[in-house]
Amino acid sequence: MSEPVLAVEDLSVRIAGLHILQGVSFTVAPTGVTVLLGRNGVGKTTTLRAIVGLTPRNGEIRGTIRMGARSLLARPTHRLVRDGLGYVPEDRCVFAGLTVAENLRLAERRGTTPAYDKVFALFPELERRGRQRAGSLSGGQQQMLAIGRVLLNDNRLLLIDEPTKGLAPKVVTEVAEVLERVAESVPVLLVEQNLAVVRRLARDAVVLSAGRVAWTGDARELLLETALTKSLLGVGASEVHS
Amino acid sequence: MLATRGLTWRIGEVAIVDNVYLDLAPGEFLGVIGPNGAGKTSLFNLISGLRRPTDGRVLLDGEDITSLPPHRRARLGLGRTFQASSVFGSLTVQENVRLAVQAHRGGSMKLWRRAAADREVAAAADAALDRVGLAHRGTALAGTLAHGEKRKLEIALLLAGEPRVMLLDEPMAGVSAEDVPELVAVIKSLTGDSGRSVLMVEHHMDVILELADRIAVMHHGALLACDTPETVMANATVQEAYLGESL
Amino acid sequence: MTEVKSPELPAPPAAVPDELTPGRVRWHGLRPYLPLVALVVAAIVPYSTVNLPGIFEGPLNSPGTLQLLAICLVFGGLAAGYDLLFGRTGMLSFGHALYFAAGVYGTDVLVTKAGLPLWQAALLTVVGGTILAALLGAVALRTVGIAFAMVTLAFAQVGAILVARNFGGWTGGEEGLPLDVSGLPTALVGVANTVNLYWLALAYLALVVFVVHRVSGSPTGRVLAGLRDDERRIGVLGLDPYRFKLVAFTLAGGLASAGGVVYCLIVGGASPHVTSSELTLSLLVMVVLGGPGTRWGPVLGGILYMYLDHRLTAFGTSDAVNSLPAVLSRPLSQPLFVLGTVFILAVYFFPGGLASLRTRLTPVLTALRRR
Amino acid sequence: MSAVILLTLTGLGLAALYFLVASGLSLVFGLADVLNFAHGLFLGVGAYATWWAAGNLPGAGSDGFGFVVAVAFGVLAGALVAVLVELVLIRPLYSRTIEQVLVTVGLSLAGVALLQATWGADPRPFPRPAWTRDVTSVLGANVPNAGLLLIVAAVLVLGALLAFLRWTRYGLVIRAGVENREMVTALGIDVRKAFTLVFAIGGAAAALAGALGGVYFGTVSPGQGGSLLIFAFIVVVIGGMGSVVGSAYAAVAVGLLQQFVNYYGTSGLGDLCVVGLLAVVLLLRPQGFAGKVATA
Amino acid sequence: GSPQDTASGGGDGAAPVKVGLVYSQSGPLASYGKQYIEGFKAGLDYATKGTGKVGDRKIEITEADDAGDPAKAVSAAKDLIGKGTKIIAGSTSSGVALQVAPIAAQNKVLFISGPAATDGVTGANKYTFRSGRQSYQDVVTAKSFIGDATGKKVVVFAQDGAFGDANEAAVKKVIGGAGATVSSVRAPASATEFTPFASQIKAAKPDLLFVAWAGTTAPAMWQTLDQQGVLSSTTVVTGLDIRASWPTFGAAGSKISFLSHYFDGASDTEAAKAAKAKIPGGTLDLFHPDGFTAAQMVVRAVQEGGDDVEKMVKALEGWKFDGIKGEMTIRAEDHALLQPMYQAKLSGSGTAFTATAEKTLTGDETAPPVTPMKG
Ligand SMILES: Nc1ncnc2c1ncn2[C@@H]1O[C@H](COP(=O)(O)OP(=O)(O)OP(=O)(O)O)[C@@H](O)[C@H]1O
Ligand SMILES: Nc1ncnc2c1ncn2[C@@H]1O[C@H](COP(=O)(O)OP(=O)(O)OP(=O)(O)O)[C@@H](O)[C@H]1O
Ligand SMILES: [Mg+2]
Ligand SMILES: [Mg+2]
Repeated sequence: MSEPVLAVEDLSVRIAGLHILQGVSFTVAPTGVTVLLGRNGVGKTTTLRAIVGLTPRNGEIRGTIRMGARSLLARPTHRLVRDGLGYVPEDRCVFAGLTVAENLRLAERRGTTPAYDKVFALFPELERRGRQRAGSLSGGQQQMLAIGRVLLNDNRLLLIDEPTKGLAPKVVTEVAEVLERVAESVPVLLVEQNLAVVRRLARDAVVLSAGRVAWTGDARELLLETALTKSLLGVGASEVHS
Repeated sequence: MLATRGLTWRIGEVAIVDNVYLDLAPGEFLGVIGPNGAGKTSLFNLISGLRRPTDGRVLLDGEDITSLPPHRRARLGLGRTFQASSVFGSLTVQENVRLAVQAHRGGSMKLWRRAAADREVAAAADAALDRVGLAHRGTALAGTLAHGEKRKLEIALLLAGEPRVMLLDEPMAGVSAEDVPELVAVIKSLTGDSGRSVLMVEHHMDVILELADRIAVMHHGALLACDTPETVMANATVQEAYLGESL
Repeated sequence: MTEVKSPELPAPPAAVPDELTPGRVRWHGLRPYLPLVALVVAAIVPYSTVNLPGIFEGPLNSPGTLQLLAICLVFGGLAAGYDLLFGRTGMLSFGHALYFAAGVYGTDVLVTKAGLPLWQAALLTVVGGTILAALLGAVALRTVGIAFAMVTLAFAQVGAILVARNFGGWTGGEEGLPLDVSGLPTALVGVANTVNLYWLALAYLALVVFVVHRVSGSPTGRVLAGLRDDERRIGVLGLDPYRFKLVAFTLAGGLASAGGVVYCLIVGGASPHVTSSELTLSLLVMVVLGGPGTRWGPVLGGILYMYLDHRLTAFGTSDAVNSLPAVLSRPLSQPLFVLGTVFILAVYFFPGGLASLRTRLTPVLTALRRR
Repeated sequence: MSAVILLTLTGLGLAALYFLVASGLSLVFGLADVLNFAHGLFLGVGAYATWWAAGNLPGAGSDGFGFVVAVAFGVLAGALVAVLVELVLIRPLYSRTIEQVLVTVGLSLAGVALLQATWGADPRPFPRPAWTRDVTSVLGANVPNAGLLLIVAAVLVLGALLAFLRWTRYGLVIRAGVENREMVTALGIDVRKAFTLVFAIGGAAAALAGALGGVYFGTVSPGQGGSLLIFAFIVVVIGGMGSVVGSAYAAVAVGLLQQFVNYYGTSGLGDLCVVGLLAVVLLLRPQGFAGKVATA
Repeated sequence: GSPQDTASGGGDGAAPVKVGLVYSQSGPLASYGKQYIEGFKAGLDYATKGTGKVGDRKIEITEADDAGDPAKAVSAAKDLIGKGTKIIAGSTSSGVALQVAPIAAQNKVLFISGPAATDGVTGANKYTFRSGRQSYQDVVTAKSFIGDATGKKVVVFAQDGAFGDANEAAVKKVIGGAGATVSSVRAPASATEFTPFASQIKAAKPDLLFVAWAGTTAPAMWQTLDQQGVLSSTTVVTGLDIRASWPTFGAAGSKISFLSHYFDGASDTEAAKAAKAKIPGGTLDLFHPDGFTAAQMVVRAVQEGGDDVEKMVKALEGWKFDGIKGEMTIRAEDHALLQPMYQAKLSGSGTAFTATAEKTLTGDETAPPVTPMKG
């Protein structure tokens, strides 16, 4: 197996006195999708945010996060992103006061050609609604914008937090397809609750439980073993395959 | 119980909600589906009074409530949740629900009573929290809750108001798979024989299918169909425009 | 819901009102009585001849010291009342000075120009100030956020212009209007009776703190706290945001005009300083200095601010300052320079205001104790 | 007739002054979301720096090219102070809007006191080219040249600001940054630089207003900035928070209203009318002239 | 201790006499305050012949800053009175003077108001005196510029507020009373653009324009009056402010007829020479005489009255003395300070301006009418 693109080691995060992550370690393979699973509130989002350097001011981080040979901690977010770390946040965070086109323009990185064709091919809606204010987009449209924004540029690793949340089934399928295609060229660390999507995309899985890693390994293995799924994710295999 | 008559909301030339006629019988559970941007949330906004329609009326128990402000509608028994959780971030979870209970028990100005001393309010609030499984988070500040927990709190706030008509905007969005059945059970228990009616937007089809008596399909602001789940699911347009090929 | 941030000011750095956090650990049974103890101590201060050189000009019971303390106490109360708007309901009013000024000028004009006895003048003024707040609030509250701040500012500015215009010689324009004391109870007149003014100010402070405390702990207070976070949500829960905000606005306005009555007696007149928007700004400064949304923060902030405001003039001319090189002594002799600087430092180093000192110091103290 | 022309042109001059003061305020408020009470200080810095330069800086003077140099120095000083303020005081407080406002309040108190401590409270005669004291006859009305100068400067500043917002990415970055700083960094943009730049421009605009205000008033005093500031606030708000074009319209409305009411009405009515205009505009259209309707 | 304690003034002969000076050390009127205190120190030196003592009692001065805020002034006054001070002087601004005066009466201490020009201080109460001039005296001086007033048209241009009101009323009484028709143009003190007012004035075509304007907007106001041709079309009279403000008149300065309370060189009295020698810089200015006179009055009060305030009042009432400006009289009925006033011209350019006295009016010529004592 080749070198992992991202290695998280013994990551602990404390926010306002709460131990949210307690010694989390995992790696992200250089190809395919690694999925981060777990119940609400176990610390999935916190993990992603720690990786891109967005832990809140009153938070405390310990451990190491490495991309290749480079440590990511203590480097400002905008540098990490410019070096090819794409992040799609959980609440989409589109700029409500800006138009769709402005949102996209903002995401262009200096010195590269933005891949508008690719994005508009994936989400034609975005092209059509270029002049609409992003705040008035529907939830699903906002999600498309948030993903589209990141895909404008070449990335070395994508961090995507619950991309299918609130999307119509058809769009979920579309997004899953997009991610699948994206993952062919860029590794993705994905947080996802929709197990159908997980099943379709994931190669590796990391399961968090109460701020610790409960399981890591091959995603298919996790989803196939009923007992394992039941104990880690609290769902029966039937639901996984529904 | 709840009905809309030609409800329309335009921004400029575009009709976001287009001439919607909807009837919700007492005790009925109506699921609303439709592609992103179909106008589901906008419809909810019109019904709950956050937006004024450009045309059409909203009726509750046959009364025209189109021109009432949101709080008057709520007092008539119309409750809703928000697609993007909107809870009182600087209050504790408990206080959030107590506030909702208190709002329901009568919104008269009580400047001199001790709020904390009202045991009935506290008890009702705790009951609501218990029902959504958030009792253990009672003293946490609502603003620091994880996403899924906020969704549950939203529902607890709704429950506390004991509404007769409930508008649920994607209650399951972001809720972890494990908790979905639990939350479904909670929502199911809200209806049943209580005579409460529910209007729910949801993209999880299995949840809709499990709960809904009828399903309304919205597309481009208009009501495409409103029928039994079986009929709707068999509808070719719905298949094509909304469901797509399943994963 | 597709939601857009409206151009509103975000709610102030919120603190959970003490009153709404039941079951907080009480360190011992005494705690609920501490305010009472503080009140009693404050009430017997005038019997002490303790000299605090550097802090006050004279012994505690000297008229100069009592006068200063009285002014500080009034502003402590005023800040606490303003916090009902700002810290507890999240309404940023830039026109609170208007209601205070209405109290000051109302009393003064009614006593001096109309010749009413004090109690009648005071009563009329407070009622009038409250009604004024209710009327203007009813209009201003149709807006939110910055727009609300600006409308209230505009109303206050009209008040300031009217006072400056000196219509019919009623307000004395920029010269102000000295209070005619001939009809006043003798206990309130003369330097020897400063202590009575001090007690009056103390009573006012206690009243405001009590009212604000009760109101924030009441069901209505809970709604106000909710309004601070999400007004739309309050509406959907079935409560009329407008009504609740208007009540808070009116109540705060009434408390401010009562403060104006007391202040007028203490200072013995009215001057246009009290109508200025700077006064509202300093109220804001006081509340933030102390800690918005907390019970004691605004009170402490108000007291400290006024203390500095008055004492810094003496500090500026003290020998210690004068002996410094000109680069330092010149700015330091400007009270506003020192005050502004202290304030900036406070915003930095005590983000939660004075009230957060306790929580910030607790770990230090426990660490020390363990040694 | 000549009275109307005179009042209109002098009213426009006044409007230009209001706009110059308001433009920087509006920019900083609209983009960086900081209601900058220290704007009056920047104004004062610009005015005093120009005053100082005209007397002390080699090459600068009170006339001709020397005066341009002096004003340039003043503008530079204003920008520099603004940058310092942003770096040292505002930056550490990002996302804490209220605290930022409070720091600028503290700064306005301390800064004006500092100016006063250094140069005294009394107005000082302002160095200015002789022609700015004269009048130009327009259709029989004696229009002060200083007012005409202000009008020209205001138009130039308006054009420059619009160009900045339209043709550079900074406008976008900052508008987005105000909504969600974190997300802007997560797109790989160093949002801090953009904010510093906005402050620099705001400070420069204020300093220019200070210098030209000095020409207009003929004097410079520490409190001058503060007294103009309240009208600038009104202009910014009437114009719609942060819309530079809106501020321009509002400045014209306020300037003309004040001028005509003061002439045809009784004293002080002009100010009351302006305040009344503010209240009416806000009640009817809370987002101001040019503000967009927020969907809430 | 008891809460009603106030220190009683030291009774025995050799104890120092406490004098409290409450004036503006900071704030907008700081430079007036500075002149006042310089004048006071020079005056004290002059009146005590350099000893700083009256008899064998030292005069002990306590200074307090009011920053122009009456509330601070009242606090300072109460503090001083509480510590046994029997004489308070100062009050740079009218607001302060008006609010400290009642405090003095309530507590029966002597109050000598300073540069505050409001007429309201005169006759305020038995314990209140003034060491400066009052608005009315300004106006009477202004009247001297038009000679026979009958049938003349006079316009008052004043700012809104009490200062403007007082000036307008005084002009109506003094010049209007002498047969002129008086009208007024008023403007808000905060105005920044004066064209509308200048146009109004011009349209009125007055024979005499009396301008009562104080504050930092004055230069802009003068410039506008000049630009709109008001200054060249009529006689314009106004009060001459402190030296530092002279250059701000610019070209307008030489077109204005000034009435003056005082400027360097207006008088050549013994006291003026002594004061010139004593104050830093050696150039007298507008408010040096107010401080100087106050010190003279303090010394007189202590000499004659000792610690007895009633006696001090008696000693000052009707007192005639030679001050910087010449012969001064404290009128017994209402404590008005009758004093010479000056007509002046300003000449020069750039930053170098000189004022020259055209005419001196005696204290009697400028005497305000007697106001009944209020308390
Ligand atoms: N700023 C904060 N202050 C205090 N607690 C926080 C903060 N941010 C997160 N937490 C807490 O940390 C825990 C983990 O949060 P996180 O958002 O990482 O969960 P998650 O796994 O992403 O959950 P979900 O599936 O609901 O999105 C939660 O209990 C949350 O309340
Ligand atoms: N204020 C507005 N201005 C312009 N367009 C708007 C506005 N509000 C909503 N829209 C548009 O109206 C359409 C309906 O939006 P709505 O939020 O109701 O969709 P939805 O059905 O709830 O979608 P989702 O399932 O994604 O939440 C969308 O295309 C949206 O962009
Ligand atoms: Mg999450
Ligand atoms: Mg929706």
